Amino acid sequence: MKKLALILCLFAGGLLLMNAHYLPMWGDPASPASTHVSPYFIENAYEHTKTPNMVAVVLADYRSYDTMFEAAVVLAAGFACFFLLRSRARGKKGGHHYYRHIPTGVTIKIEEGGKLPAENSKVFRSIDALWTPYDPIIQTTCRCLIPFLQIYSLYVLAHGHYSPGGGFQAGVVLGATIILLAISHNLKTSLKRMSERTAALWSIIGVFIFAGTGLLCLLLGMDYLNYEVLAPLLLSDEAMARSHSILIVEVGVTMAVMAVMVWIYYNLSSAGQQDEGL
Amino acid sequence: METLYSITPLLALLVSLAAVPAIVSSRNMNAREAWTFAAAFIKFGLVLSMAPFVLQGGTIHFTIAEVIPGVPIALKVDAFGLLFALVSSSLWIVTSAYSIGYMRGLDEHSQTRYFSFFAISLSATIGVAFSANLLTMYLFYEMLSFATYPLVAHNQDHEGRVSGRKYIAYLLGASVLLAFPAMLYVYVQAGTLDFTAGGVVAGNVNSGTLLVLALMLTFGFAKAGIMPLHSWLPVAMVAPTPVSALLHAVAVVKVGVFCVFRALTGTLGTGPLSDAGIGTIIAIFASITILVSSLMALSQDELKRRLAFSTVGQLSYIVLGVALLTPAALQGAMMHITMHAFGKITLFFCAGAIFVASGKKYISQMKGIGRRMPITMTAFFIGALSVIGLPPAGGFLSKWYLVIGTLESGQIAFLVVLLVSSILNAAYFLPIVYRAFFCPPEEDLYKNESIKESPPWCLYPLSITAIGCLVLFFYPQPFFRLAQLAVSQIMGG
Amino acid sequence: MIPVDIIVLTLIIICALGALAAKDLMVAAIVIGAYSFLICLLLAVMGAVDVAFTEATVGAGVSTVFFVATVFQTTRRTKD
Amino acid sequence: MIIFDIFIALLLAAGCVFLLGGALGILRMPDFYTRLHGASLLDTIALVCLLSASILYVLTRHPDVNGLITSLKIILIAVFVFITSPTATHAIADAGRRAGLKPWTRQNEEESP
Amino acid sequence: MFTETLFNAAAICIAMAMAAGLYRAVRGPSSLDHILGVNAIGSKTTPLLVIIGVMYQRVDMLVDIALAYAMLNFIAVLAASRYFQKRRGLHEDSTPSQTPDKGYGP
Amino acid sequence: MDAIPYFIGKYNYWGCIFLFFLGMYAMISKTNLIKKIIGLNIFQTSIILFFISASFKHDATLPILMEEHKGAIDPVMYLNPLPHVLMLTAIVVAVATLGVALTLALKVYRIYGTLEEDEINHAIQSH
Amino acid sequence: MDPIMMEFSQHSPVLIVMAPFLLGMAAAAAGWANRKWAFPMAFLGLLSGLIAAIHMLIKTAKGEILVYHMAGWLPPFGIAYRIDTFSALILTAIMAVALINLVASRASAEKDFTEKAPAWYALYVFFVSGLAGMVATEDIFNLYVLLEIASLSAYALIGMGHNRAPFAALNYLLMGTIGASFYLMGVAYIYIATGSLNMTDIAVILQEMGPNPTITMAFALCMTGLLAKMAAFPVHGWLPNAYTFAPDATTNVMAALTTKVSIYIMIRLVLSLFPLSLAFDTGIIADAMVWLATIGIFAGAFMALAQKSFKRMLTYIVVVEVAYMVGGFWLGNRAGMTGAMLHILNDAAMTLCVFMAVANIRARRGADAFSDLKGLFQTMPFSMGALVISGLAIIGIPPTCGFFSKWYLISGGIEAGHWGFVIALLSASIINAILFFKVFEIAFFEVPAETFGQNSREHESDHHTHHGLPSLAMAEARISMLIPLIIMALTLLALGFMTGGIVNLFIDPAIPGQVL
Repeated sequence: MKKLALILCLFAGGLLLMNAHYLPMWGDPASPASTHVSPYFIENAYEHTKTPNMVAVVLADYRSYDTMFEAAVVLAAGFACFFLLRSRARGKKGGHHYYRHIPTGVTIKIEEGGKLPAENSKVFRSIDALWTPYDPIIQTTCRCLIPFLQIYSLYVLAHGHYSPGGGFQAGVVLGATIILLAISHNLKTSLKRMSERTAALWSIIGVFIFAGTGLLCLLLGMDYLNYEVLAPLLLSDEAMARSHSILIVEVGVTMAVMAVMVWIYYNLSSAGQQDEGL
Repeated sequence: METLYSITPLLALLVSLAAVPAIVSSRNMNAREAWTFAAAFIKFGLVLSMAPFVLQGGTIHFTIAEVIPGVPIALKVDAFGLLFALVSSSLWIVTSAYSIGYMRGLDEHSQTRYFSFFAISLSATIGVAFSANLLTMYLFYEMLSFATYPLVAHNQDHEGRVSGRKYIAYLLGASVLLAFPAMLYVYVQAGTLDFTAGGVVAGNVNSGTLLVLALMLTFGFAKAGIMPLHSWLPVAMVAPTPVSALLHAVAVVKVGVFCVFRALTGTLGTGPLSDAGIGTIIAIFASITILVSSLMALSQDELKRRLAFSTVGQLSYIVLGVALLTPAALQGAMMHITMHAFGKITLFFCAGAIFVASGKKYISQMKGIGRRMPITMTAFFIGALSVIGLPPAGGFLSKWYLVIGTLESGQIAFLVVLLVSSILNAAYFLPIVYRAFFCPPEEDLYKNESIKESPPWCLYPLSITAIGCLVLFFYPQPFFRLAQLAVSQIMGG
Repeated sequence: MIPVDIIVLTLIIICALGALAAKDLMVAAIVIGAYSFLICLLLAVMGAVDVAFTEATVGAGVSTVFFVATVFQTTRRTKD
Repeated sequence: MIIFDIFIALLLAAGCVFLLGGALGILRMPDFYTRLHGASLLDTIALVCLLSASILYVLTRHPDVNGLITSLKIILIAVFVFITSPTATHAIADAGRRAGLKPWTRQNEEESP
Repeated sequence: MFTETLFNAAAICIAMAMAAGLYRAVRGPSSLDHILGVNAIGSKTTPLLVIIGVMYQRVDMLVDIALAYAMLNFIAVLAASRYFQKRRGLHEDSTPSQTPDKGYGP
Repeated sequence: MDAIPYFIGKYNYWGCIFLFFLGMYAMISKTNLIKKIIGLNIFQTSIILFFISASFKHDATLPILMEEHKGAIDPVMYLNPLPHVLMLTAIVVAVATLGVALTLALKVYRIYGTLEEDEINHAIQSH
Repeated sequence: MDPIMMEFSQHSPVLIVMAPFLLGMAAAAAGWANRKWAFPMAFLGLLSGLIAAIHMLIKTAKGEILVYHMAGWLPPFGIAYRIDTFSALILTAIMAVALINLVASRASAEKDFTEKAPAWYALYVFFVSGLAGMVATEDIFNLYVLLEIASLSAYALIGMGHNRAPFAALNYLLMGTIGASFYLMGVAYIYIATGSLNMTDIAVILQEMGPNPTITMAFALCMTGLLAKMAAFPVHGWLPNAYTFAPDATTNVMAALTTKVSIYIMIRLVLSLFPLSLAFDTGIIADAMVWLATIGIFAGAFMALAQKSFKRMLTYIVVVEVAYMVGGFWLGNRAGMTGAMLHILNDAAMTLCVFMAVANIRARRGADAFSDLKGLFQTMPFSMGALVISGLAIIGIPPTCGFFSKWYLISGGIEAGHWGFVIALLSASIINAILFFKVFEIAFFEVPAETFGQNSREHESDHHTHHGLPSLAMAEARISMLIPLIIMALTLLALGFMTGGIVNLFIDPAIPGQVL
């Protein structure tokens, strides 16, 4: 099998390598790829949408339909992980719990059946049964960093018209902050910030914002996702309406991507149990 | 030639199919059998209603669906089709009656299934008879194969399983591997599959291909039982006797020869076949089958098996008649479909009646049984006469025409085959009759049992068919006229 | 003068080979993280800033973490 | 303006030296903890040099609001690296200590080469 | 243009230094060396991105990516080191400990 | 001598094709599931690189409009944005696929207790 | 039709994808609140998709080709949907199959997945809308995205089955991703050579450009990818395991649709994107594909013979059917192409029917090894009746639809003189007959051991049976599973009779005139 695969790959690879001779030189401005469709985008993107970032324009307007399905793929992946892994059955752990008394930093073990501290106790914090060091350095750093990251992701989202970035990147950064919280503290902490149910609903709502924008265009009598028709609703002219709509759909993408990334992480890191994990 | 577009053929086809839900949903036996009878009579009536028009030389057309360009699923009633439809629909009535007697007499299981599939089989048979092109015929041919499978395997025991498997393997294998590609090849070459007087392939294929096609079509419809594709037939004898009667007298085997007949004359055409001398090759196959099967029949002890081998031989008479390609031979072949049907069904009914009344299956056990069951054995005698081809039974007429056909074609060898086989036929049938009437019964075979005639539901049908054999000798005109008409239609006259 | 992209592409290939050759899944997961950093760099060199941004966020923030989480829940053992 | 370019060149050169030093450290140091020094300390200082060079470059080429914002962002990067890099180094070192990796000494090396 | 060439040279220099990190990331020897190598690569990526911006004359565009990178690079390294903290071993056969380290803490 | 420009002009394509088949080879021949998934990752990234290579133009700048060009735009000045968009989508698809693949691998591990394909096959057969 | 409906109806090309998709999401969202709401939402989604599809079917039958511009941008700048007669037909088939199976598998889904059933519905609908989008789209990259959404949902749907399902799903994922990536690489080559992503636009450019090694490579890459996706013979390995161990509800729809849509894509690419001369002029590619299909038919059929479980056997039959279509299409003549295209439709119907019948059996008997099928004709007559009809269709017996597509395929083979392919098709029919009659025999002749012991005394006293089987009590599948099955069985017959109309109205116009 290995040898067969090797021969196959070598053969096909050799074929492709030889064929690369016929490809245009790297960076050739006269290649068909650069001369057929793309000049239209480069020349008209700003005029059509008043948005300098051509990638954002092509992404969320000219080819917005692709982007919507990109969000849908992410959503499907979220559902897939949930569907495959999530189980409410308790794992193999014993019934004891570990808590940390924050003022003293002492870890206490509560045997099965023992009285547990209140769920929202400020003094005791639940920690994973897996051996976890209490690491004030990491936790403090992350607690400082996370708000910055979140604000930064909003900046990425909002500034996507003028610089690289946009819905997807913002969504991943936002999701990464929640994941960072889970890594630096534990899964329960981040589940308290964002429960699974929230993640699921946010992801659906996110995609729905995108698809719903398209549907709104359709209901108002234009083609699907043709933002032009939203101009009266957004109190602006056509080009600005497109610009605003790009922002709207990117908000949708952000929500969906953020929620799904967190959701997948929850399921993967705890193998579907969603009690404790990495 | 007049043509008429009418839905009657479709109705005649569908009536038994429509009876199936009624049969299935019937609560008791009587309702079920009443439905069967009703369907049988209506069907016969419908077929009969078309007879006057067809007898005047007209044809009736009906197109069900246009499935493939140039090849619709269509029905056409011409003389030959009507002849066959008349035989099968009239005999269905008789067989239904007999089935009731037989099934009730033996207290068989799954009678609902039995009657349902019987009805479906008849629909398929009528469909084959009325089909206007090779595709339609193939369709109903396959439908018949599948509808008879549960009948053959009715007993649901090991033997039934084996024979059912063999049955379906031969029929399906031959039709899918031989008939289907041949049909497609014809379609690709000719663009049509309609049965027309001179055939459709003339001028499109060379004689070598034509030979291959002819052989593929002849053997592809394996229900015709030409050796070496005959061996499904004897093993299918495990089925209940009415089924055997249906299989070997009316529906299945006759459908086979009918299909061969149609395919050779309507698709390939008599002209091209005789020009290329292909008829003779097929005739040789048929002759071998006739002789070998007659010899094999001689050695069988089980009555139904002997009848089965007899059937193999008799079918090849018909194929031989087709292969001779002369008008008289064709006419003889057509009439032999009718005559053999009546004769053979009588014989099977008798065999079944004996089994119902006495439980005997083997010829060696039947000494002196004629004294206990005189009506049955008389009917058996008449049937045997018809199959051998002796007057005063109908079989004589058809054989007569076949003999004339061999003379017409000038191939005396086949005349010899016919005569020799007739002697062989006599040799395997008459001893049974002799033994039944003139040998003293071996009392130890019948001890503690008072064997009488079989129940009336068995007895009447076989009497009717036996009388039918006689009537056909004295009054063959309707069939005779139909066959004449059919020959003229086929030969393009 | 050798352009930066050639060096980076070479590094990427080495990195890919290293990830596949690693005898420990944890190592493979970490190296694949480095791989996506380098991919991000190459994309940036070729001017695809948006794609580079995405690859940076995905590679650093998400996919490596997914790999580590999976290895955490399963095993580090590998035969090849 | 040339003075700024000289500064840029010097900073870049310094950055490269630190970088290569760090690379050497990563390659040549005997054990994990010592390599960590090379990786974290020298990298951080190299990063500061390179980023300063970039800031200077931006400010000289774009002496306007945009350039200012960009250079502020670069400073922000530096700040973040100053926060995250030690934390990351700490996390790695801590993992090593907890995982039971013994620091390198000459005795260790002689015991198990 | 001279300055740009210098930046270019610096970029190649960084790429070379990355190769050293890559050597550690690929070769080890201990699992933590891999993390270290990756961390080294990650921390060098940030200035390299800025320098690429310089080369394209669009520093303002690439600086966003560099900023995101500086923050996110941390997550991957943290996750990896957390793995070793939780699994408490550098090798596969070391099983995760079920008992927390009671004595640890201020 | 054209060899060096030719080499530089094709090196990216070659690298991508190499990575493409490296990933494919890993997906087919590695026995460890996570290794296969790593191969998958490499495989998909190589396509991304290939597309982006196609979008590159010498002497062009990032596809983000500069202030000074807002009046008349020369397409040669900017990189081709379309492959960037396509690959943005492809990356997202890749990460989604990665998530599902890892999920499945995790599930497989929970059933068989191993990630090695041959051991799994053995377990299936002996069961 | 009132003006509002009129207005709305012109959007049916996008609604066929978006309506199911949106309602699928709504199903998931509603499912979080209350599980009961998920099914109606999913049902409504697929129903609206079906209505849109039928609407387009009627429109295209009048000779119209529907083109829809997403976001209002004209191709090649924007994404367009282009629906001709044949794609409308396939769309209708997809939606109908999905809807029927949704109804039929509701019970088993809710039983198997309990609180995760809403996610199942959502993924199911995503899968279907992805497939529908693949058929409708004219943009080769959009096709990839839709392909991935359909595949991702498929992996998840499969992975939730039997214990061995996750591993099978992972293998499917790897193979599917290889396929999709090859396709994407092909798209890259096409893009490099032409600079466009719109099929019609590319076709025009390629027509002008003439022979080009890059395009040949793109063609090879796309075809390789699609072959892997459709489980054509040498790369079929993922299919049997994935389909066997998937939950029944999933297998039904997946076996019926996934491979067929891939074949549709192949046909569409060859006919309306690449120049026909590239595919058929040299003859080498086409011949190689037909021979590959021929070998595939034999290999698949013989592997099917070796199986011990019914469902698994059927999965190999799916492989065989794929080879039919691939071979038929690459014969390169009109009859063969018609056969392949007709077989897409027919195979979708008959595969669904046969798998639904097996699902019913499994729902009752809990297993589907051949030894578990005993006495089924008595206990489940209707399901078995439907199974017989679908079996006949797969064997290729008239008047079921399978016969007619085989008719075209074989006549195409005869016309092209590809006797190997003809023989393979005929032998496959025979082998299929053997396979199905094996099943029928067991179900007809044998009695489950425990039932026999239970009933034997009773039947002696009852003397109902002279010899043979005791009468078993009827234990049909639940009505919600039975009615869709019977509808499908009747559809098989109806499709057979409608062959002429389908070919004339929908398939013939879709084959370009150059093909003779």
